[in-house]
Amino acid sequence: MELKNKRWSSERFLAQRKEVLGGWPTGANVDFEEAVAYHQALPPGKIFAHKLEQGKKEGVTFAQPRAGVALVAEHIELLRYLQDEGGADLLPTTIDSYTRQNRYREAETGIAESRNLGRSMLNGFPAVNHGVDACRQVVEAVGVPVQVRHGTPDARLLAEITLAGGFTDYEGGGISYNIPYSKDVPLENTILYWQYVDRLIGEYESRGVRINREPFGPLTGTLVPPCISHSVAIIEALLAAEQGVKSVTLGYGQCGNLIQDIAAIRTLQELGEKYLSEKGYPEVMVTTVFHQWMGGFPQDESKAFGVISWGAAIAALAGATKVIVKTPHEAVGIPTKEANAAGIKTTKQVLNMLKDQKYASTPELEQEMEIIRRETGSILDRVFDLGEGDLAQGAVRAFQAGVIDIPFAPSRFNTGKLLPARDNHGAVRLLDYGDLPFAKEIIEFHREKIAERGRAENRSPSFQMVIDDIYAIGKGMLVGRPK
Amino acid sequence: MELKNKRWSSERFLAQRKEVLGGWPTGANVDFEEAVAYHQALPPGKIFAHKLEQGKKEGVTFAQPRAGVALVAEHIELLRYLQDEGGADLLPTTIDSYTRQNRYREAETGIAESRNLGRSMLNGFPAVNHGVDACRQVVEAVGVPVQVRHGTPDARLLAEITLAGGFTDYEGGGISYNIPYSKDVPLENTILYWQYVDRLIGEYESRGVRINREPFGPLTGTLVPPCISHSVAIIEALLAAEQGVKSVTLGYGQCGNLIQDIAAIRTLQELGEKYLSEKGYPEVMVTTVFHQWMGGFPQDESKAFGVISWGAAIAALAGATKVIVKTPHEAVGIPTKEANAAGIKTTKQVLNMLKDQKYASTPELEQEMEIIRRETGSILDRVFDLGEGDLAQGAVRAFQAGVIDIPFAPSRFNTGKLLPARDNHGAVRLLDYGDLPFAKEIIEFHREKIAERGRAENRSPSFQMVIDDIYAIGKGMLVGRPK
Amino acid sequence: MQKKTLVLGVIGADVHAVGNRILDYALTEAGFSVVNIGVLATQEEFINAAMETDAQAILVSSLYGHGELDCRGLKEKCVEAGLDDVPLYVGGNLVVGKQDFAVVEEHYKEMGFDRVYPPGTLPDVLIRDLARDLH
Amino acid sequence: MQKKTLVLGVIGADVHAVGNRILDYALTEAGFSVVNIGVLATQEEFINAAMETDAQAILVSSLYGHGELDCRGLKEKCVEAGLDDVPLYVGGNLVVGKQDFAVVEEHYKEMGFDRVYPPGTLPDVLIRDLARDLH
Ligand code: B12
Ligand code: B12
Repeated sequence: MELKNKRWSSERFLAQRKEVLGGWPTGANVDFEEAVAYHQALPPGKIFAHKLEQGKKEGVTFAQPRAGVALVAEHIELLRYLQDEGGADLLPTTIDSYTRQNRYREAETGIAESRNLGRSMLNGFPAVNHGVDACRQVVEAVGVPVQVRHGTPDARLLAEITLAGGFTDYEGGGISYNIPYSKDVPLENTILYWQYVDRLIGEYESRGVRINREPFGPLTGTLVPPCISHSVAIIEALLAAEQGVKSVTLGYGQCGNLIQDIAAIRTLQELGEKYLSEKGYPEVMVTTVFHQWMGGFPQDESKAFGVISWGAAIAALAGATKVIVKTPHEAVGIPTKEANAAGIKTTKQVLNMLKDQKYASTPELEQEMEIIRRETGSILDRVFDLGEGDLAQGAVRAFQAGVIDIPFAPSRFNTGKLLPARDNHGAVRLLDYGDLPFAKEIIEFHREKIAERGRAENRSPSFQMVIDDIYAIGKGMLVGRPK
Repeated sequence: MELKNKRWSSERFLAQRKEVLGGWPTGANVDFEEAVAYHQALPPGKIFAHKLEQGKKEGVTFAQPRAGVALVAEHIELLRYLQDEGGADLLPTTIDSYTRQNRYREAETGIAESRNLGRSMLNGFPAVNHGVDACRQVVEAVGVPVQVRHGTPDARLLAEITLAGGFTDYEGGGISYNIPYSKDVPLENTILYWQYVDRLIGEYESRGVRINREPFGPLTGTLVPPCISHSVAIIEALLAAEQGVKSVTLGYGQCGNLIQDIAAIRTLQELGEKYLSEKGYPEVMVTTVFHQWMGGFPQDESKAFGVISWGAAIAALAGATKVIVKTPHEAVGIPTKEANAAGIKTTKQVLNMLKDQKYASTPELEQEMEIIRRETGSILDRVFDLGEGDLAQGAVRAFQAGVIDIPFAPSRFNTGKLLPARDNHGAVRLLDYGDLPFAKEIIEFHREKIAERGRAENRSPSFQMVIDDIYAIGKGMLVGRPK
Repeated sequence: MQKKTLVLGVIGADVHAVGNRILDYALTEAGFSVVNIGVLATQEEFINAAMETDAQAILVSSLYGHGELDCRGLKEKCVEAGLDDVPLYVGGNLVVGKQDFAVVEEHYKEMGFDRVYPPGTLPDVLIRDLARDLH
Repeated sequence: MQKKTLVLGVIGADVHAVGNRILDYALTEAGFSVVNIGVLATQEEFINAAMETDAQAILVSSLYGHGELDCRGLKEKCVEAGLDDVPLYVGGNLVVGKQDFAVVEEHYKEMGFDRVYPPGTLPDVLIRDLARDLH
């Protein structure tokens, strides 16, 4: 099938649909028209796009956890607890890793084992195996909107089932759920898969049912510079919009430097709107999501609370529409419901204390925003060039050429030349910019920033700096200084 | 005895000393010359002023807990734990409330009961009852400097014993340990008591032993506007300097608004240095201490971690020399050692992550600093006027006239007309400025700030706003909005 | 209807004044006549104030942790003074540290208190209980 | 001296690549010859790589929680392939959730692993143990 950034025809979509729904027996229970009716009957308070729009208007930042366990009743109990005790404004359903790799048979084993052992043996909720009705039980059990969060390169069947199941928001994208989440799935394939997902949402949209889409912002979660995640987020937003998506939440994973993080969220909102509108989709609503630090966490729970709070503070000061919350168990394992609620409560305390305080513009912040704008602009310009006008082709070629390069990604379709490291103030810069199409001044800017740190630490910049930075937050620091 | 801001003669000091040391049998064990020798033998790493100076130079913010229990062995165990597990940079010895009121007999009962019941029945360490040698055991048991923290209007005997006992920092002052800590002790008396303490420290100083002094910044801990705590801190610093103190740490209790809090710490450092040098004590070293929110805390521990972290973040961004740490048990009771260490670890995680980030000046911050400078200047000018040149007299008369007025203070020597309330962004402003000697524009500034909030909340400013603000942080908010 | 009189104060060497001020305000707003003896109040001050004003209830606060030591014997002194029937309430942070409240309550009830309140109790709760107990 | 060969990989449907990359770097720096089969590695891939390269040890990572399901039967397959004597190590976040590590270790030892490491183990520890085990 030819990859083009062009809205799929009904025929093409429907032809593929049969095959998709046949992927696992539960696919047979998807009845699109009935699902549309189901969505139309949902109260506005359970619709993601509606709540996000409200929050954006009022300038509040919502808190959303990650959470999912193997069995339906336990999953419902978990979500209710996060809503009632944790005070979550928005809820997730995190999908297990077998489902993410379309290994539904292994997921089935995981469900059985979980029943036998009385504890979840899966790291998430296997929604495909459970099917449409189980999803609706989940949606109906809680009072706030629920989103599907996963990491699935081919998430077509998962989308069919969960959206028919009443979920109103779907995370992921053809790049962001491929490169960090797989090893040898070609980008062409996943972009096609995700065009399907977006086209499906466009189908819902055409019946007046709004499903929000959220490209996965943090990518590998580890020292990803804003220009990389911004470029991916914007490409995926444009691809989604073309298939008929009308509401997107663009994401960014906290790096840790106050100025850089605020600049990132502000430019993400701004550039997202700019590109969508310039490329012909001015009606798409753009909101933002800030992820609390996505890399290695400290094992000590008190220290984890510190990391969580600092993330919450930045989300509020930057004015992100929502924040994805970490937990005090992060470094060790999937959190208990209590630990998960604890993370939300800490976050909400900070969000609430800061909700009437915004970070005013400063020359420093302006400079950082300008850097991000220029970097992202250079990358996206080149992507469009490479695609000779077609964004989907451009994206594939950009990865081939290293014009987009995601640090530490497992995929062999990622060049992996980029080496990020923190500067002397903790902002993520580039020790090696690989094949990014940056202007001379930008390259010089990064070089000087890293050199400045090298001077302060009395060492030459090297891969050891990167390693030190990867461990740093887990060891209670931001910048990985030599001992 | 006549109250004047004038260095006491040796005779006067020594005459009073006999009486002071006779206040409780343990006073007999104080041998000043021997104590000087003891201090001279302390390694620099155990000397508060030394460590603070280092920190100030390097721009790091140190973390210090509060802690004290009834019995010596348990107190040592507690401090060691806070040092080793918590990573405290500086340690305290918090004194119990009977000792603070010079009720040594009741403290003795508390010690006995604590032995019997196997748990501390006192809310602190009764240092006077335990005596000089016990204090030295404490100082010797740990590797970082230890400070006496209390709330004692008449702390002369406590100072004699703990300083002879090897502590190198002493909190309090004739105003800050009277007005928030007693009901009917005249200010004249406590200023005299504290002249004695400062004179004693001056005596140590004259033998080359440096004891740091820390006026108690937060006062009642509840919506105290910066100009009030700054005025008290500066007066106490000047009174101390006159008696020969050469190192002071000026304190401020977090209000909760980013800009106001940073402005407060920056102006505290600046104004402290300015007044000390203008009034003839340019050699005094000034450092600052930021107290994490000192008013009512949320009971939920996760929420408390949020409050703690936000305090840590501001301390770091503002560049305070040290931060006094709260614990997740704050709203409920004296913390266990684990809870106390948890508060320190959270704090240090945030401090470390922010240590290479300072908040750059902005017009907004500049404006807030200017407000604090003008307000504090107006108050201090009037204090000097009222004293006809004598600061000690001026301070007493300023309280009589309501020129200084501490919100919610229990003392009948405080006029208690001031009503603080938060503005629409959470900064503490004045709903009623009582008899503060403010210029018209400043009064208008406060009126408008509170009115702006009233408009946003659709209610007229009243005492209900104040009550709502007192409860707000405990309920998970900063500004106490109507329901 | 005659206003009901309450004696309010913070016992012992305790100076926590904020809650006391708020309770005073809230109880007054709720129609009680409040005799507030403030912080650093002795047992004798509570009893004298109650006798002098013919109070219908005595409300003791203790925040700072020494409550157990400070409250001991208060009920006995009330009985001696003929105040047997005047309800005796206590609230605040009644012990040193975070302890199981059921145990704390039990302990204070043994000391003769009629109602015992956990940390952070809001005035509404008190006002509701007063309405129930005083009629 | 001949370099010792190690097979390194992340088992199952697990894509956590960062720790793998760092272990590769650290082990190489420490003088080992590292055969890194990367993430999303099957049991068969571990065994084939070990056989092909005549490896002295197999190092399995599992971060994402499904380790128990993914590692089951690996030892048996090793034995079948004649790799009985090749030490089998495992490390990472080996189970779903925060569990008592002693129990986890026990469980993995029963599954035939020679060494089991808790979350966040630093490369130095591994390198020290390898020096001890391989001589
Ligand atoms: C970054 C990260 C991600 C990134 C990974 C990007 C990538 N492709 O590499 C992204 C965002 C994509 C991701 C996805 C997911 N993740 Co993840 N992730 C993390 C996180 C935050 C850091 C991992 C990391 O890079 N650490 C830094 C490196 C250097 O350390 P390390 O990985 O621990 O490895 C070191 C040691 O463990 C040790 N080690 C490792 N293996 C071995 C083997 C031996 C023999 C020895 C001696 C030592 C050893 O040495 C390594 C180097 O020092 C951890 C939590 C944490 N640690 O803070 C969660 C975590 C591992 N993820 C988790 C989960 C569940 C997921 C998801 C399922 C999503 C979800 N539900 O939230 C998906 C799974 C995707 C998949 N199919 O695998 C869980 C696992 C839970 C559990 N075991 O109970 C964790 C623990 C978070 C949590 N508490 O929920 N994740
Ligand atoms: C502000 C504060 C101070 C200020 C007080 C200023 C002043 N003069 O008022 C300062 C800084 C001076 C201070 C000093 C000390 N404090 Co203090 N303080 C607090 C703090 C943070 C808030 C208190 C407050 O104002 N709350 C707001 C008001 C509205 O609430 P409230 O006081 O709880 O009162 C309400 C309810 O409790 C209830 N209530 C009260 N009494 C009664 C009675 C009845 C019958 C009923 C129904 C209800 C009721 O109604 C009130 C109104 O809603 C609390 C911890 C917390 N709560 O977060 C610690 C706290 C009370 N302090 C404590 C301590 C130990 C001290 C010190 C000894 C210093 C130290 N070691 O740290 C000194 C003691 C001084 C002394 N001699 O009393 C401890 C007590 C520990 C314990 N019980 O185990 C606490 C709990 C902190 C802690 N966890 O360590 N403190």
